[in-house]
Amino acid sequence: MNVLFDNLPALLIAVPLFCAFLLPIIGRFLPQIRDAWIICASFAASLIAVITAFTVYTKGTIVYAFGAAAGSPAAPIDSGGIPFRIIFTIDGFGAFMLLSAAIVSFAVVLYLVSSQKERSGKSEFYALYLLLTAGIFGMVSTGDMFNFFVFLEINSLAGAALVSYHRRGGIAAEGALKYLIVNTVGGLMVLFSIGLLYAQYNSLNMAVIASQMTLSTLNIIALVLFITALAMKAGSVPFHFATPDAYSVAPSGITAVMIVASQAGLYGLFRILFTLYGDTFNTVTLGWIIIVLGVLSMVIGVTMAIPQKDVKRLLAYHAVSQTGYMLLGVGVALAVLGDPVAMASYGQTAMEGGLFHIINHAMYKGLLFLAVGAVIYRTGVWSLNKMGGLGHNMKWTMIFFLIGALAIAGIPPFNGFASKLMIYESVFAFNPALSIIAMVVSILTLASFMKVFHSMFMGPQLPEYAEVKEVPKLMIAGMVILTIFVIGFGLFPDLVVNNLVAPAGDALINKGAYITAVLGGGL
Amino acid sequence: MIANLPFIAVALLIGIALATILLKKNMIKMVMGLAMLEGAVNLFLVTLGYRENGIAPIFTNAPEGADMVLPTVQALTLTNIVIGVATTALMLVLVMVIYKKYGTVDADKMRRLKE
Amino acid sequence: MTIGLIAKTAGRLLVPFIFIFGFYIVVHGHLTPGGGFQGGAVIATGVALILVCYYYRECMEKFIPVTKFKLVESAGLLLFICTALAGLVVASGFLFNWLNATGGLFGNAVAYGINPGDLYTAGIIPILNFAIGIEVFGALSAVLMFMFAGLKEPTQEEEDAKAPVQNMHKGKIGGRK
Amino acid sequence: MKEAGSIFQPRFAIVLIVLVTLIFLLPAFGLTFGAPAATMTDQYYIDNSQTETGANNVVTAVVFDFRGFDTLGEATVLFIAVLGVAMIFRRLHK
Repeated sequence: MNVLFDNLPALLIAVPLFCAFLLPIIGRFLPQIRDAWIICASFAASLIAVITAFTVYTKGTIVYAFGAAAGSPAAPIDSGGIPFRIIFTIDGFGAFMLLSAAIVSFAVVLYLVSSQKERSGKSEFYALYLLLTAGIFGMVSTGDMFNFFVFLEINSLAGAALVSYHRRGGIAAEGALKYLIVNTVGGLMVLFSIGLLYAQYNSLNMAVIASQMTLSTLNIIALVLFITALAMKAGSVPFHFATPDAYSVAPSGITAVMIVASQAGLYGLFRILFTLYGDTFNTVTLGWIIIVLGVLSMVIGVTMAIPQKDVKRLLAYHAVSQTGYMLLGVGVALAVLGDPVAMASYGQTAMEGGLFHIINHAMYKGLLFLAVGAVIYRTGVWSLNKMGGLGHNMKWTMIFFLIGALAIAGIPPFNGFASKLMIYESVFAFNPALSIIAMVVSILTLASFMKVFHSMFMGPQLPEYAEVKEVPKLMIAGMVILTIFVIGFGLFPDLVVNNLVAPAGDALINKGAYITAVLGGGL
Repeated sequence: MIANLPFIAVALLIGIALATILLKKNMIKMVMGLAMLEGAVNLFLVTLGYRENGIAPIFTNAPEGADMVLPTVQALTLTNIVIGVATTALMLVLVMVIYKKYGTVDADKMRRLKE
Repeated sequence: MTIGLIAKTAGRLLVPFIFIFGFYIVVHGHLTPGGGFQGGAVIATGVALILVCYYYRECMEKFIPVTKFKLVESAGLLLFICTALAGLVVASGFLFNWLNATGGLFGNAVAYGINPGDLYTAGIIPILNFAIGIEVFGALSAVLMFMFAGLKEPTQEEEDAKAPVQNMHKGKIGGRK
Repeated sequence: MKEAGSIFQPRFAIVLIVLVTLIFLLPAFGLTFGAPAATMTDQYYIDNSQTETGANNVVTAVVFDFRGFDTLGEATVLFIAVLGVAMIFRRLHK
C-alpha cells in the first residue's frame, strides 16, 4: 500500500494510459463491459488525481523522479546536483489544476457513456478520451520542459481526433484540422524555445533553468515564443480563430473537457511566466502584455458571441471571453510582482481571483456545454432560431442551464460571482478603467445568455418538439456533479479560496520555494 | 557567422515553411509546410548538440579518445520525429475526409464553419 | 491498373529480408545505432511494400486484416507499460531499470569504456525496445492500411444522417435509461 | 489554413513571414555551432550510461532509461494517431 502512495505521480499517468491501451482489446473481445470499464477507469484516474492533490495540500510539494530507485533524491549527489531524470513537480498550482481536471473529466464520462450510446467506434473514442485526460494531468504536473511538450502534443492530438468524432458532413473534419494545425504550430514553437533554453543551460528541468535564468536576447526570444504558443493553446484572442470552429463541432461532453485542456495551456503560460522567468524580467511590461491579451479576449470574445446563431459556437466565443478574465487577474498580479506593498494590498487578491476563475469556468462552462448538448441530443438542432419552448419538456436541463448561465454572468449565489468580484475589486485598485471594462463585459454576457435562455426554453411549446423527453439519468448525473460544485463554490467562496486557491497563488508567486523543492537548496 | 550556417539554414527553413502554411491554398501543401517546420525544428535541436570533431555517442567499437556529441538532443529529436509522423498522419487523414466531402482540397472552397 | 507478376514476386521475395533487417535493428538497439522506433519503421516498410504490390483488398484476403495490426499495437504498448509497472512492484520505482546488472535476463553488468558489445546487457532496455518495435510496426502498418482502405471506398454517410437525433419523428424516444 | 486566406492579405502575410524569419535568425548570433555552452547533463549521461543502464548506445540509454517516460508519451502519441485514423475511417472494418 505504501508503494502506491509513494508512486502517486506515476500512477496518475500510468493508470489512464494502461486502461486506454487495454480498451481496443476489450472493445474487440468483450464489448459488453466496455462502458463499465471506461467509467471505472475514469473514476480511478480522477480518484488518484484527487488523492494526489490532497497530499500536496496537506504535505507540500511532491517531487517524483521517473526511473529512479525508491528513496533516491531528485537531484542525485553524484551528478553534481543536477536532476537528470524526468521529474514531476506537483505544487499547489498543479494540484489545483489536477482537482479541476479530475472533477470535470469524471462528470463528463458519465454524460458521454449515455449520450454516445448509439454511436459506432466507441472503443477508440473512449481510449482517446482517457488519453486526453492523461495529457491534461501530465501537463499540469510535470517539472520537465520536454515532458511538458510531449504532453502538450498528446493533449492536442487527442483533442483534434475527438473533435472529428461526429462527422456532421465534413465540417467536423474541418474544425479538427484547423485546431490541429494551430496547435501543432504552437507545439513546435514551444519546442524551439525549449531548444533555446537547452542550448544555454544544458538542462530541461524547470527548476534548474529557473535558478539560472538571466536577461539575454535568447531568453527574450524564447519567452515571446512561449507566450505566443501557449496563448494559441489557451485560445486567447489573437489566436482565437480555431477555438470556436473546433468547440462548435465537437461532441458536447468533449467540449467540456477541452475547456480544461485549453486551461492546461494557461497553466503552462503562468508556470513559465512566474516560475521560469519570474522576477528576472521587467514584470510590469510582461504583466501589461498579459493584461492587454486578457482585455482583448474579453471584449472581442463577447462581441463575437452576441450575434451567433449556432448555440455551441456562441458558448465557444464566451469561453474565449472568460479566458480573458483569468489573464486579466493574473496579469495584474504579474505587473505588481516586484512591488511588495501593492502585491499585499491587491496583487494577491487579483492572482487568487484569476486562479479561482479557472476552476469556476471549468465547472460552469462544462455545465453549460453539457446542458446544451442535452438539448441537441433530444432535438438535433444547433440553431437558436429553430429552438423554443423546450422548458416544458426538459425541466432539469432548463434548471441546469439557468444555473450555468447565472454563474457565467456573475450573479451572486453562484461561483462566477465569487471570482469575478475578487477580480473587479483588485483590478479597480490597479486601474479603474480595466475593472469597468470587465464589468461591462459581464453585463453583455448576461444579456447574451438571457437571449439564449429565452429562445431555447421559454415561449410556447413548439409542435415539432411536443414529444421531446428529458435526457437519460446518467446524463443528468454528470450535470448534477458539476452543479454541486457551481453552487458549493458560490456559497462558500472563502473556504475554497483559503484552502485551495491561496496555496496555488502562493506557489506561483514564490519562485524560490519551487526551486528549493526540486534542487534541495543546491546549486 | 559563416560557422553558424546550420542556424541560418534553420531560420530559412522556418521562413519557407511558414510561407507554405500561410500562403498556399492547397491543404496538402499546408500539411507539407507543417512537416517542413518539424524538419526545421529537428535540425535546430540536432545542431545544438554538435561538438567539434565529435563522434556518435556509442561505445561499441568506438575510436579511442574522441569527444562524443551530446546525446540528449538526439533523443529529443527522435521523440519529435515520431510525434511529427503521428501529427502528419492524422492531418492527412482529415484532409482525405474533407476531400471526400467537398471534392476539393482548396482551402478557399471549403464550407465556412460559420452558420 | 495492376501490378505485374515480376514486381509481385520481387516484392514477396524482398519482404523477409526487410523483416529480418528490421528485427536486427530492434534487437541491437542498445549496442548499435537504431532501436525500437527505427526498427519498427523498417519492418513497417515491408508491409508498405506488400500493400503496394498487392493492393488493399488482396492484402486483406491473403495476409492479415487491419484490426490485427491494431491489436498488435496495443500488445506492444501493454508490454511497455507492464515492464514499467513491474519496476514499481519489484523495486518500487516506475520505469526503474530493475533487470540491469542483476545477472538475470539481460543482466550482465558493463564497465565504463569502449568494448565490442554484449547483447545480454542493459536490463529492461531491450525489452522496451522490443515493445516499441512491435508498437511502431503495428501503428505504421495500421495507418497505411487505413489510408489505403480510405482511398478505395467512401466513408459512411449514413450514420450521420440517422445518428444523434433520437427525436419523435423516428418514433423511438425514451426507453434508454 | 482558411484564416490565412481570409484574414491576412498576402502582402501582410509576406511581411509577417519575413519578420518571423528574422526573429528566428537571431539564435545564429547568440549560439556557436560546434561548441555547446554547457554540457553538464550530457557529460553525465556519457560517463554513466554504461554503469547505470548497461547500454553501450548512450542515445538509447537516454531514450529508454533516463528519459524513458518521454518515450512512453511518444508511443502514446503514435497510439493516438492510429486511434484517430481508425475512428475517422470507422465502419469500414467493423
